[in-house]
Amino acid sequence: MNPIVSIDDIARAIPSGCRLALPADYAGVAMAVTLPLIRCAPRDLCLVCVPTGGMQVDMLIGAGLVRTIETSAVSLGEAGGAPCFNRAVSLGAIELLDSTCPAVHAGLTAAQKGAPFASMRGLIGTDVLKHRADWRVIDNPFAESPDPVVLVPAIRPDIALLHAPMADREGNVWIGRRRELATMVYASRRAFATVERIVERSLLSDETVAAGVLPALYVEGIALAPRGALPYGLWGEYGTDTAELIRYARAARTGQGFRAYLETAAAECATS
Amino acid sequence: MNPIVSIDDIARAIPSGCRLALPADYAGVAMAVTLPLIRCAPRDLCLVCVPTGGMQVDMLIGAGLVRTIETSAVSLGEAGGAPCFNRAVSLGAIELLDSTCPAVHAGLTAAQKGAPFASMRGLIGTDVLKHRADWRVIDNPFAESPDPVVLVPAIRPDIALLHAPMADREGNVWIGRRRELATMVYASRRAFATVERIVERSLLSDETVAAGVLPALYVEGIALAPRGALPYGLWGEYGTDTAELIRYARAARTGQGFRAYLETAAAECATS
Amino acid sequence: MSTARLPEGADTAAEGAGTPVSAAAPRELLIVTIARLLKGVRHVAVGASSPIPAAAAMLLRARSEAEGAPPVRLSILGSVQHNFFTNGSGELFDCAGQGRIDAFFLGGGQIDGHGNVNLVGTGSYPESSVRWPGSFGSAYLYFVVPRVILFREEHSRRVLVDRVDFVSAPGSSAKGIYRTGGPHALLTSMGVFMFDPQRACFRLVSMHPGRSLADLRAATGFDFDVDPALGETPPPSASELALLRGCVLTELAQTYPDFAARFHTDLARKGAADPLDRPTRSTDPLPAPRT
Amino acid sequence: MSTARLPEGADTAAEGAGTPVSAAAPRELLIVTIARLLKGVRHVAVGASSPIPAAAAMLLRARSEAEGAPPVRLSILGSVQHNFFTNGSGELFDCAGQGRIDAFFLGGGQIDGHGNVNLVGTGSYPESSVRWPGSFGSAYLYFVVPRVILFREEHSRRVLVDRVDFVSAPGSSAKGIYRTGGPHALLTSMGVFMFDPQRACFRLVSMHPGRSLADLRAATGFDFDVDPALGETPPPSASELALLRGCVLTELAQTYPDFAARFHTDLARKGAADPLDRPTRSTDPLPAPRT
Repeated sequence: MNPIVSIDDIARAIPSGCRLALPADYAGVAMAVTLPLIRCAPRDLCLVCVPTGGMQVDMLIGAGLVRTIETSAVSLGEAGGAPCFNRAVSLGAIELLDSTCPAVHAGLTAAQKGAPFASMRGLIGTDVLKHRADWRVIDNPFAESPDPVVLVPAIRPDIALLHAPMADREGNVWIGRRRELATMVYASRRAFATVERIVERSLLSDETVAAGVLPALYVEGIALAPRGALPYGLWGEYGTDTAELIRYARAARTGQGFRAYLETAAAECATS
Repeated sequence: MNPIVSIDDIARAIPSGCRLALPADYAGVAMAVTLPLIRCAPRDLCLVCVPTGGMQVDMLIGAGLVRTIETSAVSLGEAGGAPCFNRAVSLGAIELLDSTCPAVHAGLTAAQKGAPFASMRGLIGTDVLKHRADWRVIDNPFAESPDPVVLVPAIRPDIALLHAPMADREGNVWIGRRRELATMVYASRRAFATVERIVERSLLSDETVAAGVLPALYVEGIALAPRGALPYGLWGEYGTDTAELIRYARAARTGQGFRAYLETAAAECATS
Repeated sequence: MSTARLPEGADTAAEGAGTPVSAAAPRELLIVTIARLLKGVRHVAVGASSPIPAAAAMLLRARSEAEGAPPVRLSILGSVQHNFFTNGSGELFDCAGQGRIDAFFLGGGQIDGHGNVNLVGTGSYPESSVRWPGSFGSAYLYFVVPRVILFREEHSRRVLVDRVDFVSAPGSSAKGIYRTGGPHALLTSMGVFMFDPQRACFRLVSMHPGRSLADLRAATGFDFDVDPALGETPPPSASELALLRGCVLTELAQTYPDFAARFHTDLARKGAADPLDRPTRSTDPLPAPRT
Repeated sequence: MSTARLPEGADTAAEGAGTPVSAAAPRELLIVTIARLLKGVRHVAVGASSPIPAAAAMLLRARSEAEGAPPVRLSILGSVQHNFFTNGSGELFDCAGQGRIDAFFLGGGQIDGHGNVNLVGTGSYPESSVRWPGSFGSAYLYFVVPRVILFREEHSRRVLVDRVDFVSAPGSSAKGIYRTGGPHALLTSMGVFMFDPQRACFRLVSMHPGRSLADLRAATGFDFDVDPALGETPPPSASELALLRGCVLTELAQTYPDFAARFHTDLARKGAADPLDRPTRSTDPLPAPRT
């Protein structure tokens, strides 16, 4: 089966109510899918940020597509706070599952391993834990004296969405050192990727390259999207367009400004 | 600090009572360290096979260096059963911690993450579980109805020992797709590697190569040992010398034969 | 699943009548039978030392391709050609735990009538009288791979026992135990049993050519049900044989050159002694997951 | 640890007297002070947006190298040059959990007198009146990194509060709670506090030039102890300044070009307004772990 699809195919594959895993801003964000997804307008998305969210997350929230968000943080980095996220929080418009980076990784790793939960140090005494009714604290059964330890349930997203430098026609995706993307995809039922380029030779045919490959086994569809992470950067390919992030941050300070930004972006997208 | 040491340095670094992690036969066994280690003769080694053992493990047992072994299996593959292991088992000369492959991986992953234990499906109703007094069964605190689940404690070896295709002078080791070696090393307090070759350029200087690198951060010493996995093979480098495995399997059928094999091998080693 | 029958070949011997092929060797029957047991799976994992299951999976894939059916993915552990994994030897187990592996094979030094498998040893534990390598991944995979095919060529009371001495992996689990997989069928050199997970016992559904029910009872250390429609294991069809001896054998030779060469030799001297009856080394309960 | 004092520079200003250097800028004082707080660590991790801690770690490393002391490893998250990790963004946390990271930096929208840190927001939760990005890795790293240095340039009652509104990470834990790490010191634009884990409170050990105890009390929302030997934060020595303005600044420019450029500019127009008093955006409690 040909795994190569269009960006719109990917957007259409994300249904309402989907638990959607998205990478952090430095790790390969499939920004090119954001506007098509907003156009498809699935509702009640439950976002899982791996382990933090940025502009893509902020836009999905701004567009009203998000019901819950599990994340260690949402920000625009150097461009400041995430305006739509912050607004939605203050209005109580989204349900927050505030987490901490290693808890997101631990939950995804548990799902990767088919395990029901992971144990994790730290967290005891934090308000992060206090507000996570879906976590548990047990007494470590291996300890001789009382030793409370947090259990984090497996995080099993319905769909993982990422952007990577390249894929081959079999559907293998090269992610290099960004192995949290592999964990995210292993943990998810389905995965879609956009890529800078599609290469003709199998990425598994060379052992050096293969070491950085996410196998086709896990990836349902791949769309070509050159510079598809912009305004975020992609390691080894291009840097972040901080000016654009700042432009977005300013525009999205109000709901009206956000909508105007979306319209302009959609118009630019249509003419390019 | 210069991470490049000699094979004997590595052998000498492994003390009596050491909990020593060793890779499976297909994953990069530092066979070249076996004879020097037997010469150093540390006692009461507690082997952790990741996740199975072969000729190296059998030789260490035959030489009387091993007190306990945690493993999913020990065999010589196509060459049949592991003679010294089987003999030691029937004599009750070693303590057995019979495991199953994913439990070894789970225990190492827990140690990698600094977690006290991992949860794991399967195992309930097996005699593997019945004989592991160091494992626990709890009722899954996330389940609504009774749901027993096995907890495996973190496996934290003192030392991990492996063989890999190459290292650089900073101490980075290329392990390619064999990522269980990374998990093994992350989980261990110290790690030593033998390698086919030492390259002058940093293995982290190229993103494609870097994706398969175990960083120097984790590796205390590296020794040059060309064809150092023989008679086991090394992926992408050379195949297994099955004839030699069979020769060993025959020789080691008796304790006397095993000792004769060791002497011959040591003599060959000395003259080569 | 309790009423599952051994699926017959979708085509008949007559179908491929245009291609003259010699009669099937016993090993070919095993391969074809496994391929039928795998029908419908999308991802099969095969141990490094399991050429017969690998050949069966290759045959299944070749047939699916020929029929335009959804593709079958085959992961052969330790193979380079058929290794889609890039996350070390743990990935097979992760993948199984994620529900991405539909079928797997287990051997066993002992297999009992309840589908329990012993890969550890005979007699008491830990000082086994005969020690085998160990449980490998069976104590996990047997729980999470939906269609585990027990495959052991030796069919004797030594292997097929009433009660295994050590349960590496249990054939069934009490209600409430997390289990998404388990034994599907047991294939030996004498016949095919399907497993009934509700009743936790085997049902003999077919016997290989030349075997009688009395032979099977005599060689089996456990009680089993007999299917009302018990008959002879359906022989390979001409088209199956053509695929097997053609593209599958070629593909097989890339991963299992020794096995493929022996296969070729056996084909050349048809009618030689049944290779299925060769004794298996007691220390080597293959095919076991070698990972 | 409760009696820890801010270590003074190992060398004195007189030592490097042969090298004429201009007086230290406030930012240089911060860098040098952090480098001293890091003395003895072997592996420091620094957030992607934390140029001052990064510069301090580079300075420490340069000094260690010059002195032939054991090497200092510096991991700058998000940097290519200083990224020794190959296992994704989880590796920092794994590495910390393994005890391989000796020091880390945390900022905080609010920091209270018990060393509690708030990176989430003010007011009630979840509908915060001011929402910051989130806890990042603090709820874990604060427990397992032995020497966490709280670094926040803004020294005000808005930031240094009596009680944080949300505990992203607590300054201390009850007996029996697994904890191998925690706050070591708090550095602001006004002074240096050491943390006493037993009493879970801060002790002011030095004030930056021009600051009085009254200034500090007025700007601090929590009670703190005062060290009997309270004095002025020791200025950078000539050799520290030479290293900082030389090889460290060059190295820093590779990872933080904008910061290094501003640093250069500030050096050029000595005596300009104290850059430490610039207000920090309330939505951006950096330096926070950006991973």
